Amino acid sequence: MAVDRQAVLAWLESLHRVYAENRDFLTELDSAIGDADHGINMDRGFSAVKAAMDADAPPGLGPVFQTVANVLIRTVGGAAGPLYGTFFLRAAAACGEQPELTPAGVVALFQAGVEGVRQRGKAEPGDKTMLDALVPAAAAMRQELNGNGSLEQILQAGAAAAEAGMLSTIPMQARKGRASYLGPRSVGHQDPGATSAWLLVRAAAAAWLGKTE
Amino acid sequence: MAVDRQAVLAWLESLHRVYAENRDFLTELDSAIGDADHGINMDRGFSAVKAAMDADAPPGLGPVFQTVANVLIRTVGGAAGPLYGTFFLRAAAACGEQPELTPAGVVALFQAGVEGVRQRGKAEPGDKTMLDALVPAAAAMRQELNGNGSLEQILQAGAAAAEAGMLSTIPMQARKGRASYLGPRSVGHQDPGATSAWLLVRAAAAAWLGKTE
Amino acid sequence: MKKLINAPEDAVRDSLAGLALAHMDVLRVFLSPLYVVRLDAPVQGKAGVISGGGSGHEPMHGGYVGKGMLDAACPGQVFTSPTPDQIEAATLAVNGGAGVLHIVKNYSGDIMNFEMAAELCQAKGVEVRSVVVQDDVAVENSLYTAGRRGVGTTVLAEKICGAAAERRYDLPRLEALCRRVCENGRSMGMALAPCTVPAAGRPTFQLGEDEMEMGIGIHGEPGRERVPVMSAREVAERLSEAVLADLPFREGDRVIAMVNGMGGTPLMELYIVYHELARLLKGKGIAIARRLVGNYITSLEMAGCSITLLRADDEMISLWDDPVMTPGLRWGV
Amino acid sequence: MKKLINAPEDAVRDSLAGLALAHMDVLRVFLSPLYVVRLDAPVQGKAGVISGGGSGHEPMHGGYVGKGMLDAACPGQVFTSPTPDQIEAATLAVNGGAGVLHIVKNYSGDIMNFEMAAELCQAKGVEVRSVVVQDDVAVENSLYTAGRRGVGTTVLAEKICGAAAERRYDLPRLEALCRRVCENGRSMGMALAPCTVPAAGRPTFQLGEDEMEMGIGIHGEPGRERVPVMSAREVAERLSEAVLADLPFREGDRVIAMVNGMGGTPLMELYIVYHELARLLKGKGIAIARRLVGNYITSLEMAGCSITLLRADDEMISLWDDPVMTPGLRWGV
Ligand SMILES: Nc1ncnc2c1ncn2[C@@H]1O[C@H](COP(=O)(O)OP(=O)(O)O)[C@@H](O)[C@H]1O
Ligand SMILES: Nc1ncnc2c1ncn2[C@@H]1O[C@H](COP(=O)(O)OP(=O)(O)O)[C@@H](O)[C@H]1O
Ligand SMILES: [Mg+2]
Ligand SMILES: [Mg+2]
Ligand SMILES: [Mg+2]
Ligand SMILES: [Mg+2]
Repeated sequence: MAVDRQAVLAWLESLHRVYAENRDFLTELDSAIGDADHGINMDRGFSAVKAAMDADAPPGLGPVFQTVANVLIRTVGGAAGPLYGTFFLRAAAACGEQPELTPAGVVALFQAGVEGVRQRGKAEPGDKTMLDALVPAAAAMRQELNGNGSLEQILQAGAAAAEAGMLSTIPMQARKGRASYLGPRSVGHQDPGATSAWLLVRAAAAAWLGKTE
Repeated sequence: MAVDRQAVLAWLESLHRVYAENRDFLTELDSAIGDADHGINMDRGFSAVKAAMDADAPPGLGPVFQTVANVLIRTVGGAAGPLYGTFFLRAAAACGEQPELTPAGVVALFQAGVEGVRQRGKAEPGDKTMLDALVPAAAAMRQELNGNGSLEQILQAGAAAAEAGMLSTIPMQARKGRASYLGPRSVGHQDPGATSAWLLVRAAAAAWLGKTE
Repeated sequence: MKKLINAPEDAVRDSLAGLALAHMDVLRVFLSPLYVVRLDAPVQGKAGVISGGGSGHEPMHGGYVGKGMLDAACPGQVFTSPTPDQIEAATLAVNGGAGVLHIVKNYSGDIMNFEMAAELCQAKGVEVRSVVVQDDVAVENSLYTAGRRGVGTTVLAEKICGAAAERRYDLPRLEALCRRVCENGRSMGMALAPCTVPAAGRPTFQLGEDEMEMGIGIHGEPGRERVPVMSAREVAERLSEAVLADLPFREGDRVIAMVNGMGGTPLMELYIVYHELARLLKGKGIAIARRLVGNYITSLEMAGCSITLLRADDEMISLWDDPVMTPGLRWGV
Repeated sequence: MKKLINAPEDAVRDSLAGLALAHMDVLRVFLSPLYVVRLDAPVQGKAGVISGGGSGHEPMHGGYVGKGMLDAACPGQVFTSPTPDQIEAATLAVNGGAGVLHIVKNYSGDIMNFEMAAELCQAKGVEVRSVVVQDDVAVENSLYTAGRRGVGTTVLAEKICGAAAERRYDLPRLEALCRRVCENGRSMGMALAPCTVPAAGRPTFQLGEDEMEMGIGIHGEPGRERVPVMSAREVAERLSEAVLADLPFREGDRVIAMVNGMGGTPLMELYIVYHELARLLKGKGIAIARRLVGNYITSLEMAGCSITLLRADDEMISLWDDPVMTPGLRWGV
């Protein structure tokens, strides 16, 4: 089983819906420890991605991700724009010329993307950011792959780890991003970026396992 | 029975209390059809009057009223300042050199004061202003006097007429003062100035008939 | 009530003390009686220009004292007109031998207090001319009412007449100019949220989450009409149409336009309203020669805006461009 | 949510369209990508000075574009930093051959977006230097956090560096000056009432009738501490003591002081706070050489204020006094 261009487009399409539906929820989370725009930012970005794909989706996987990156970088702004933009920039590079992704290709894509986020944001797991969802997700996927797990197992492990990672941000005190300005008052709130990151991984699992969200 | 300087000072003293107690009520009335300051203005003015009297009440009746006028003009501001200021200016003139007021003197004082208010404000009864309480009060006092009423009857007739006049402002549409800007929306509200005018007359009745308010 | 004050009864004085400290190169504040006066007053041979009124409309009037605008301002308590002794003292302080113009907003209280002051000054031999601003088209102008409120045109009249006095217009010419400005200026305002007079401690009116007041004044008083919340475009339309129809303004007119914030509305929104206004006027062939967008005549922290249009001739525009150096308006110096 | 807007998603653009119409003698607005640029940009041989950030802080930054201050500003969505393409386009538009200074407020998003833009510009051969403002003493400065927020000092840095660029400081000297300003500036803010991001439609936090937030930033975010409402005097004390202790400022220092309104607080209250601040500083032997009192770096309609103090040397004060002609700050011209 492999992830082809059609599946990638379905993922992007579903992300548009997911962020539209979770716009208020993410914004709500961001208003507790940030500036109340994360859901708005993600929704704006993935609406623009959808529009770009509807208008003219480039051929191949790499070019699709490259376009996603450019659109996100130009439309999201804030912290999430450069971070998710960089995720897809690295994803594009990881795809290279491949016409579709093997399970190993999927894991490589996520690992490259997550590494990009880490470099761009100079944060580490434990800082109460999207990395707390992304890093465990990529690690869990790698582990399933190493244990010869199926694409289904890989994706489900990734989504489960992302969810656990997201929940792990609740008791954390933020050390990066806007929430860090709150100091101890950031404790007890779920990080909006970790939440949007979980949605990203979960949507991939859903789209690529043929389930619609 | 006559009104001496002591009784006049008692009236002023009681006005200080009356306007302090009715500060919020008058301001409330003024916030419905005006700018929410009438109670504050009256309270500020009669606090200053009390302070001036406590510090150095001039001898005689005329000089006392003259001082009241000056203090009100300097401290009240708004529409009420010049109007009540003029009331007491004319009251001072009406007293002249008299050491105390006969019932006729009391009526003359109110009539002169009310006439001053009418000239200063260029309003007429029916315009929904303090004149709607003051003009009937002065007229009722004059009528009692003409019918040989006692000071008590004169003052009670004045207070009753002021109260009725005050209530008569409720259905009126304002044609003078701030409330007139509201046009038909001024209907259904009691005029704050008519209310403070009723308090003024009622306090005179109470103070000069030996009852405290 | 939440306000950055010490005590309600000290708010006006504390604020003027701050104004004085912040702008000691421009003005001075006298406390008893209370007035704000240009540092170099009286300017010999120059007619003085004075205004005043209740406080709570900042920067008006204290913030418009300085070279090229007001010689003095008389601040009353919040939303309460000043008293004759203040106005008299300010008039005497700025009289440079050429008399003094009183720019008075049309409120019973202001009219009566300025009138009493003018009588006192005239008795002391100082010539005083008074012009009453009554530009609020939300109020019906009728022989049987107190007439219209004075609102936004006041700011424009103070700037233009201040410049004219600086050019040494004599008092009758200054008075005539001021009347001309008042005759050609019209305003209307609206509110999204009320304000709270410090001493009263409660909002002056209540508005539902989806209501707004059209035709408010600048004293937190309710307007003429309560309507459902509208877009900035509709608000600009409603206000400007009432303003335009009243004079009436015509195709080919040139105007000085002001989009004024009531105190609690962000600048971002005022520029949105200005954008709509500019489009509307362009569509009608009316040229905006000069403009102000910002908080110029406010009503404490009220949320909302007003639009003022002044049909301006060359003289007014040239006077508008003259240098002005006050805390609230400054250019050319 | 009640706002004078047409639609939440159009607010920033509509407002900039209004800014452009109101100030066409000073600046121009490009729409795609979105940036505000000085009319006569690029000025040959002059280093460019650029800033930008989320919208909702008006007049910052678009209102500070003009002679003597910013060459361009990049406005993001409300409270959302601008994107690299905007910053790149603005940088290229103002490059007069002498490079461009980016004044960046310390927020993860701003830092990353400006960083990406600087890389893009440098790849095109335009020299870019970036200085990060991080002056908010409410935030602990630690190696283990994102550091302090950039707030009020940004306005002062933009004015001073804009003047220096006008005097033809070269880019390294400009950068060094900007760093010096940032190192010597400190701020802290508080809120009496929150604000509502148009697209979110709900207040960013809730405050009880007798509570206030100390140590807020400029994005409607909750502060560090919720405390009972205090008098203006206590607020000025709390804010200024935190600011003074941090640098620390010392007896004999000269400062440029700013009492800034968060958008929904009337000028009257800001002058009351300035009065308290001036008394406090006088008591400590610190001289206020120059000051600003008003709405300069706001947070939509939030009610509250911030205090910024910049320990200023002769050079900074002289640059401060240089002419500036922007919608938000104007003097000497
Ligand atoms: N340096 C960083 N590294 C990784 N993630 C970060 C960093 N800074 C912020 N984030 C993430 O970005 C999220 C906020 O995104 P968003 O609200 O769109 O941007 P902003 O904070 O600029 O308003 C945070 O919840 C956090 O997960
Ligand atoms: N021209 C007038 N003649 C008589 N009374 C007037 C006139 N104008 C206003 N008033 C009275 O003054 C009252 C308001 O006083 P106040 O609130 O103190 O002054 P302001 O209207 O200036 O705020 C009104 O309720 C009305 O009774
Ligand atoms: Mg955010
Ligand atoms: Mg009143
Ligand atoms: Mg009043
Ligand atoms: Mg943001």
